[in-house]
Amino acid sequence: MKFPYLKEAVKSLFSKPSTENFPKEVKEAPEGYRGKIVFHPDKCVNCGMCIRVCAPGAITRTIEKVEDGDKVTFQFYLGQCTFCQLCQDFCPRKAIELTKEYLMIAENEEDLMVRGTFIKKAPPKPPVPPVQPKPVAQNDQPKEENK
Amino acid sequence: MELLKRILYILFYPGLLYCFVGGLVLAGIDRKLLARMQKRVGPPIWQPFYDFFKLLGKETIVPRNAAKRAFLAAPVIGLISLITVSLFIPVFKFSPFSTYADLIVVIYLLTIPAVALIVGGSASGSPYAGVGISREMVAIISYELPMVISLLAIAKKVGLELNNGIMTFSLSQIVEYQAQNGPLFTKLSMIPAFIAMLLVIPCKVGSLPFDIAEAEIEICEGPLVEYSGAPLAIFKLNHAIKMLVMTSLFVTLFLSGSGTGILAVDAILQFILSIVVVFFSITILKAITARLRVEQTLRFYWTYPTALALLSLILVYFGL
Amino acid sequence: MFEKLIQKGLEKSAWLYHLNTGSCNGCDIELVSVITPRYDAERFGFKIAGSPRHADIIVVSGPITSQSRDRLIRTLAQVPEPKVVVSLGSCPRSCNVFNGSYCVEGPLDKYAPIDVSIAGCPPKPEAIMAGLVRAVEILKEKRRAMK
Amino acid sequence: MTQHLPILAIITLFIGAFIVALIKEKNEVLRNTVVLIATFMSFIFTLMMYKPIIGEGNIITYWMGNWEPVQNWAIGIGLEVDQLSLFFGLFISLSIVLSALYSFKYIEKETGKDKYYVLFLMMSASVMGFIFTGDLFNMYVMIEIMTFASVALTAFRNNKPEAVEAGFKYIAIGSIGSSLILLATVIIYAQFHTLNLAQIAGELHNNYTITTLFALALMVVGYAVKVFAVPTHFVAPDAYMTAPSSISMLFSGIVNKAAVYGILRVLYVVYQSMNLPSVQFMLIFWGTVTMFIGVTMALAQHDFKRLLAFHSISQIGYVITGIGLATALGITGGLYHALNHTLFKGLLFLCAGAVYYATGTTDLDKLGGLAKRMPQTALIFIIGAFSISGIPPFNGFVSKWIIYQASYEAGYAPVTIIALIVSVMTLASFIKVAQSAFFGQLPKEFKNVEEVPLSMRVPMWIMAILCIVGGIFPSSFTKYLITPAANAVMNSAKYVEVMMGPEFASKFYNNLGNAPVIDYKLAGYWQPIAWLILFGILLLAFTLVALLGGFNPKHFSYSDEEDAKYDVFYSGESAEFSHVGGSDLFWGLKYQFRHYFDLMHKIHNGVVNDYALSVVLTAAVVLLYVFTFVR
Repeated sequence: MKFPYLKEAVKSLFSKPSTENFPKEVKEAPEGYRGKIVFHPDKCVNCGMCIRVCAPGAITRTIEKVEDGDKVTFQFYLGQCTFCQLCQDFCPRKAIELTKEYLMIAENEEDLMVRGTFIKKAPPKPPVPPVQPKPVAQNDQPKEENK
Repeated sequence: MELLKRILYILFYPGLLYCFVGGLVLAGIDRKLLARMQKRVGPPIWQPFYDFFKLLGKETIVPRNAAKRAFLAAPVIGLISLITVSLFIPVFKFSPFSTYADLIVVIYLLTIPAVALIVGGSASGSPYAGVGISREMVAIISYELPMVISLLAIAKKVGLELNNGIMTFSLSQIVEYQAQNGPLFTKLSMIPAFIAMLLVIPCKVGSLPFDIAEAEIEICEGPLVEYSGAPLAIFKLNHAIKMLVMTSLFVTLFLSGSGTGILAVDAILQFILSIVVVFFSITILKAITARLRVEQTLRFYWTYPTALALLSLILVYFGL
Repeated sequence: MFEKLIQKGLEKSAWLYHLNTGSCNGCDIELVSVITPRYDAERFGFKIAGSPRHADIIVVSGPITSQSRDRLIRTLAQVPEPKVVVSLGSCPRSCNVFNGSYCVEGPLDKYAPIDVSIAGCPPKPEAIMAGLVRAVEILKEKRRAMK
Repeated sequence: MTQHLPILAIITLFIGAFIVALIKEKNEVLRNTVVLIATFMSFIFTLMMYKPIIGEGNIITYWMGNWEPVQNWAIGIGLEVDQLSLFFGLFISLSIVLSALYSFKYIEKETGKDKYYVLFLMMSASVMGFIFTGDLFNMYVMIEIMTFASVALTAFRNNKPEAVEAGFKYIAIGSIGSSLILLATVIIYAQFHTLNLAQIAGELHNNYTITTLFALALMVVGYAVKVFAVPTHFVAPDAYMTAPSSISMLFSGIVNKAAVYGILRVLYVVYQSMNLPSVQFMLIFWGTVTMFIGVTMALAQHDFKRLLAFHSISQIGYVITGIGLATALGITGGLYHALNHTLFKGLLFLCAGAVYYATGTTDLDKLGGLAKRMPQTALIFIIGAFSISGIPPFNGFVSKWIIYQASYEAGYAPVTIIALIVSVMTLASFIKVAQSAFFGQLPKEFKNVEEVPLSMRVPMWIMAILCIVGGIFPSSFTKYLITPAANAVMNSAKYVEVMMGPEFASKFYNNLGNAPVIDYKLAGYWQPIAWLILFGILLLAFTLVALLGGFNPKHFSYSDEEDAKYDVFYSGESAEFSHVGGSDLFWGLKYQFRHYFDLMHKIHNGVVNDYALSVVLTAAVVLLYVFTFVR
């Protein structure tokens, strides 16, 4: 009369349970865990690669004209993100980083938004006004006739 | 004075309070032991109290095509009859109302909670409950046979000595017999009945390997599917008290003796023995087996435990 | 008389009902892993209940597909008060990558107010447990409001 | 005056039948009153006999046309009512009155109502006659009238083909049974040249010859056909199912009780063969087989009345086992169960009639959710179902419990085990009826089903209350009704003594008049009143705690309009009609015993010649048994 698992059951009755006591010590996520997104606005160059490459379209960008360029705010909506880390890989400036932070609990949508704004300076005005090109000289005409 | 003692018995020791507290504590211990056997921490021992009071706070929804009165009366009837049964079970020579009922009556009173669950489930009008009832009834038929045979064996065994040959169904005589010559399970002819009865308890209580009537996954808690709030709290309480009553009946039948005579010590001893019996009969099975199908339960109960019980009946007739 | 005990009960024993509205089962197996020995939500009193009538917290996972839409509404209506709706993962929050598909009927808050949303795709079991603990507080507030 | 009570009790019913035949269709109210007066008068006369017979303990004898026996030779027909026949007479006349009251409204929709009442009164008169008579041939005549009246009543609804078919089957098998009884009567008459039971009992006192044993065997099989014991039970389900419910209540209430009385009277008083172990074993074996096959067949049925019919067979198995034990406790249990069976089986048949009256069908697969529309019938059904399956506070429990104790004390452990399992299966089949007919979901066509009129509910309530009272005061029932009857059965010398004059019996019996004292501790352990007081106190305590805890039922949220919250949980689907009932219950049991059920299905094939063959085979087997074993 073979009783499966009876030995293990009784043995584990007297051994320490293998439960982590979660609330007291929060275990670190393993290496390379794709958790909460952190956005470094200063590195971003507003190239839009992340928007193009984000499958669920969780990243939105709003640009508004400011006197010395345009104020760009990137908004990562964690509620829509699938944490695939593509944005981090494709960002040329490594501005997006998925941390190991996994406790993302929110009661309203606002807490799930990760925003970063920066001002992208417009290109500086050239010190010298650009040279006007001379009026077309005579020797140009004949070149066109014998083409 | 006698009446006051009787009221005290009814309301406190073997009656309302003891059943409520004892039943829920026993259920808590059972859940804790099960968790420990699965290497997890498991809920605190008084978790069933939390469940009970949370359910009391919930809203009670009565479905539209339920027969309202039967739907709401069923849990209360089950609870009250369970508590009356626990009044009749003697505790080591102390039995407040033992002259009013004996073995057959106790066994039949124990069918009332099962029938209350069935009537409650069928009154809720849900198809899941319908399937749950049919399974519950087949479970009752399956465990009734071995239980009845082992009880007849005990009755004959005790009757041969005390009742000049004719069998006796009186529980106090069974306890007295064990007081004279040791608990029944030490007798050779009683060991098969002991094992058969041990196997009957999980199905009677409806614990895991045989909880086909209240299978959470397949038929969403069977007869209890439409219950919420206070009636559901009472049904969960019934489940716990049934565990307490069945194990203390088992202790009285097989493990009792003269006891220490002081009521409090006897009560605690009986409770501890019930915990041991719960561990061996319900928790171990819950930890290592999966749920059986309905006709497998019937086949199981009508072969192994019935054969064991018949063996002990024959041994008793041979006067062992 | 039992009010204090009921509050304690609600805190210490909330029963979950898992409602899968078309999820990719990533969140479902994470939810089930919450009750395994390693994470063991049962020590906080969480138990998966078989029928919505027994549930306090309804855990919805998956974008609301058109098939599961009216079933979702009907099952949510059948849960007795006080009840809490928890969205598991990004899909119920914002239909994640399935946004805009012909058979997805939009995020969960079109049909029921989401009390707690647990981000992550799939969220880690610890995140789910933290979310559930948060949901239990909301449950108690709802009970006080109901009184 | 007490001298003429027995004949008055019988004649009022016959005169009632005659008057109703005269009234015909002309005046309905007059006919109903005549029927009511006739049945009520017969009940009153039986009640009036209670004081002299059970009160003072003597036996009323009445010689037709006062042809007293001359030189110890009984010429005329004698009526003799002792405690046993009065015990049967009491609950039989009561159920006749209740059935008459019930059928006024129940038969209203049928045609040919006056024929119904004539046959009704003829059948009840013949049963009363059979109970009170002390003459062998008169018993045969009464059995004959009863059989023909019940055959005609079975086929009362002649617009339904299965009713006519059942009537034909019943007359075929019934007449075989009656002819067996007639043959036995003729043989006994040829042997002893008298038809008076007492005189035959005197001469038969332990001098059995082969011919008297032959007569005994035929008589027993004849009455077994009337009582529908197992091998001869095939006709009963068809007859009960198609007869109007008020009549099938009488079938299971009084017709098979009369046959049980017949067996008791013949085996016990006339042949005094009860204390022969071989006869006891035959009856116990027959009763146990009847019990088991009756209930297993009932589990497989999915028509309400057919299921009840099979249950009557299985409960009669209990009664026969109880009587077969021939110990004091056994006979008490058997008689008490006969009384209880008439009460709760009559109640259940009336419930089936109410369901038929309200919905027009008794097919469990079509019914559902009637408790919401017919709450009182549902409650009455629950009381009936609980008392038949032996749940403690009701009367079924007490009598079954006595039979268990008696059979176990008498050393028949397997019989006790089978009896307990049969009782659980009875509970199972009534849970099946409750779920498929009364609870569950209400089909659309029964949306506006109404509760049955009051005149049908009154008899149902009376029987329900009797069921409860029978369960709560078992000791008073036994003291005033059943123990005297059991004494009368155990001590047949007094029966002979009173009938045939003072010194006739002393020639044959050495111990006259002292019945073995019945030492049974019936309710030694089980006082239902104490249990109910406990139950009441606990209920009070529970409601007190609940109310203190701020719990009041008005908080229950319940509403009738279309709102998903109050629909039944279908795991999300819209709550369309899906009622679990009828034949899709107890799959586990049916699957596990599928070979047994297939065999039973093959045996019950509805062919009359097979039924007749089974009756003849039983007669052969019983004859063989009686010749070899009974000495």
